[in-house]
Amino acid sequence: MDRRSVLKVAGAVTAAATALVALPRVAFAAYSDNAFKQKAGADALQNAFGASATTPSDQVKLKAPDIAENGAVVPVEVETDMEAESIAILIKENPSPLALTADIPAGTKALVKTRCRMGKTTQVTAVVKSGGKLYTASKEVKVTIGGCGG
Amino acid sequence: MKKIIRNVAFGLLGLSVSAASVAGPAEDRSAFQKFYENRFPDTPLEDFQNGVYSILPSAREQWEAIEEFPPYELAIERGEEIYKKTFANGKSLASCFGEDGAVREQYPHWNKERGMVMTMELAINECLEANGEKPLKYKKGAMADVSAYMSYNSRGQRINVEIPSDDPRALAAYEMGKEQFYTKRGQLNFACADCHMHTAGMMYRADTTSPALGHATSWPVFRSKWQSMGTLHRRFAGCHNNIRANPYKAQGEEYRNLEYFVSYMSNGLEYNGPAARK
Amino acid sequence: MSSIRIKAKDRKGLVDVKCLMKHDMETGLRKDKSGKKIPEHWIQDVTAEANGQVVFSCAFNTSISKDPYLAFAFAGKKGDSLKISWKDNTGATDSAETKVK
Amino acid sequence: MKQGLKVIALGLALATPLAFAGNGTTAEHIEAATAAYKQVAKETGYQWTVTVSTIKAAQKALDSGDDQGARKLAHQAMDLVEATRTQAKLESESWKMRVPK
Repeated sequence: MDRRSVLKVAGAVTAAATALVALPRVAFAAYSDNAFKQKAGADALQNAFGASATTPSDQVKLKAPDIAENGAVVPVEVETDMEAESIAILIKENPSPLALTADIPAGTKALVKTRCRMGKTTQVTAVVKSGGKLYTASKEVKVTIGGCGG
Repeated sequence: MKKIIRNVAFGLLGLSVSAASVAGPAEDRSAFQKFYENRFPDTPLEDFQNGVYSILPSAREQWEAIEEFPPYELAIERGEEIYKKTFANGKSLASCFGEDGAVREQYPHWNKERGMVMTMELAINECLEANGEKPLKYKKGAMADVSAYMSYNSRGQRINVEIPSDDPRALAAYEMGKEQFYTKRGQLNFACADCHMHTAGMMYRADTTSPALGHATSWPVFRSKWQSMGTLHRRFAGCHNNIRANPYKAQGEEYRNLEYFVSYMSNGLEYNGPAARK
Repeated sequence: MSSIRIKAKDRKGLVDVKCLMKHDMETGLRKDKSGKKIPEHWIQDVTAEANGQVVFSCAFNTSISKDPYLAFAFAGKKGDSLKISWKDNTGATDSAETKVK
Repeated sequence: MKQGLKVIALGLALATPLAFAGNGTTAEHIEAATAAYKQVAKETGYQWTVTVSTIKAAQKALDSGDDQGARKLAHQAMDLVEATRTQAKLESESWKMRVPK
């Protein structure tokens, strides 16, 4: 399914806006303080995606360790088979929770892998924007400090 | 933690079968490798070269994610540059170690003429100095980068350290390394063998200790903790610091002999450095 | 030499991209040896273009680790020209280009 | 854990005749601890970081005019040296029982 067809259901009122979105897009995932400096995840999502209501979904696949080997480099992977427009990663306990937003143009797989910093044990949430709605998967990553440092 | 220590103590009592060790290096090695095979029956011998990841599946997944694009690749690039750089006298490190420096399997080795253990890092500096260049610091930076380049080109070579029987000083160096490995040190009163043999795979505070079998295979290493590359002797020093023992000098006799012993114990495994560690 | 290393491989019509960008990603929370705060300095935007078309873009906070790693996949093929560029909060930019293998 | 170590250290210290009595200036006590540390390190190869830091702390206390505190630290350092010596002595034989057969 072409995910632009999803937009058609938005109706005539928003036809103009839909047309805009459907144009070949240029880097939608641009950084903005408005989203990335927010202290609350919901505010960050609102400013990044224009929505903050989220629905947990088992179609959102979040891969992150149960116990981080090192909080400075925690591998995180988000993937979904849904028709995704965007992906975001939230790290709840970090000073500003929104860590990453990615724009997924047509033809690009809804997948992103990166490595994140986590200051302490935290909930990590993967957000997938699909059809204008936000779907999530969350898990707790334990961050331990102090061991055989060296 | 206290309980662990107590358990260790019991374990040790059980082990003290006969006090005197009359066995030679070959017997030592086979008992050493047997120990880990019995301790970690699910880990194939080959896999011990992957350190703690050979026994800890949850950490292994994260390690594999890091290995998708390991941070040491940048070190290999830097190392190649240093390796190929022309000295003031027109030569380069390649004049000492060949075009690609794939000589990892030659180290550590016993140098009979000089009566000492030679390591790759020591040989790199001796090459530099013999050609009128400034030596590098042993623990990190350029030395770790060059070593990373040479180790990378040597991947797949087998560890085959020899203790020549025609030179009693070689055996003495091996014995010194062995004693280092098994003696308790520092205020915390730990031997290498306590954490990395008899309680390998158990938790010390937030960390699981790695098996010593395979300890010498994967250097130099990019440690997330360091956020940089480091050599084996940097890690030795870090471990000693952890147990509150004053570390010895990198490339001093103590650590070279310890490297000699630890490498010999891992004979048969592959050199697979550089590597990423937590 | 560019701060960006790219590996891009065609796997049956889907190009697997892995890249590592050398950058300190200072959070602004760390202090130097004299106790002075090190100012924040991080990559904000990353854009990937294949044959001139944007195929992936993302924005980072300082929660992304030092020397950021990024992997994604897009519909493409061997021989495509892939360009990845970043821009940090000081306005500095860098880019690298490679052919899909 | 810490307490356990303290007990061990105390035990070791008590089991060993203290190397020096209460005479002499504090500076001399610090010097004696330093010399003893170096001697044990040279003779046995056993050297503890805490001894070094305790000696440093003693010197610092002395420099700041805290004679009593400095003296106490110097004695602590000497106890640590004695514990190190005991460790070396015990270990010179007992390590063999850790070697797998």
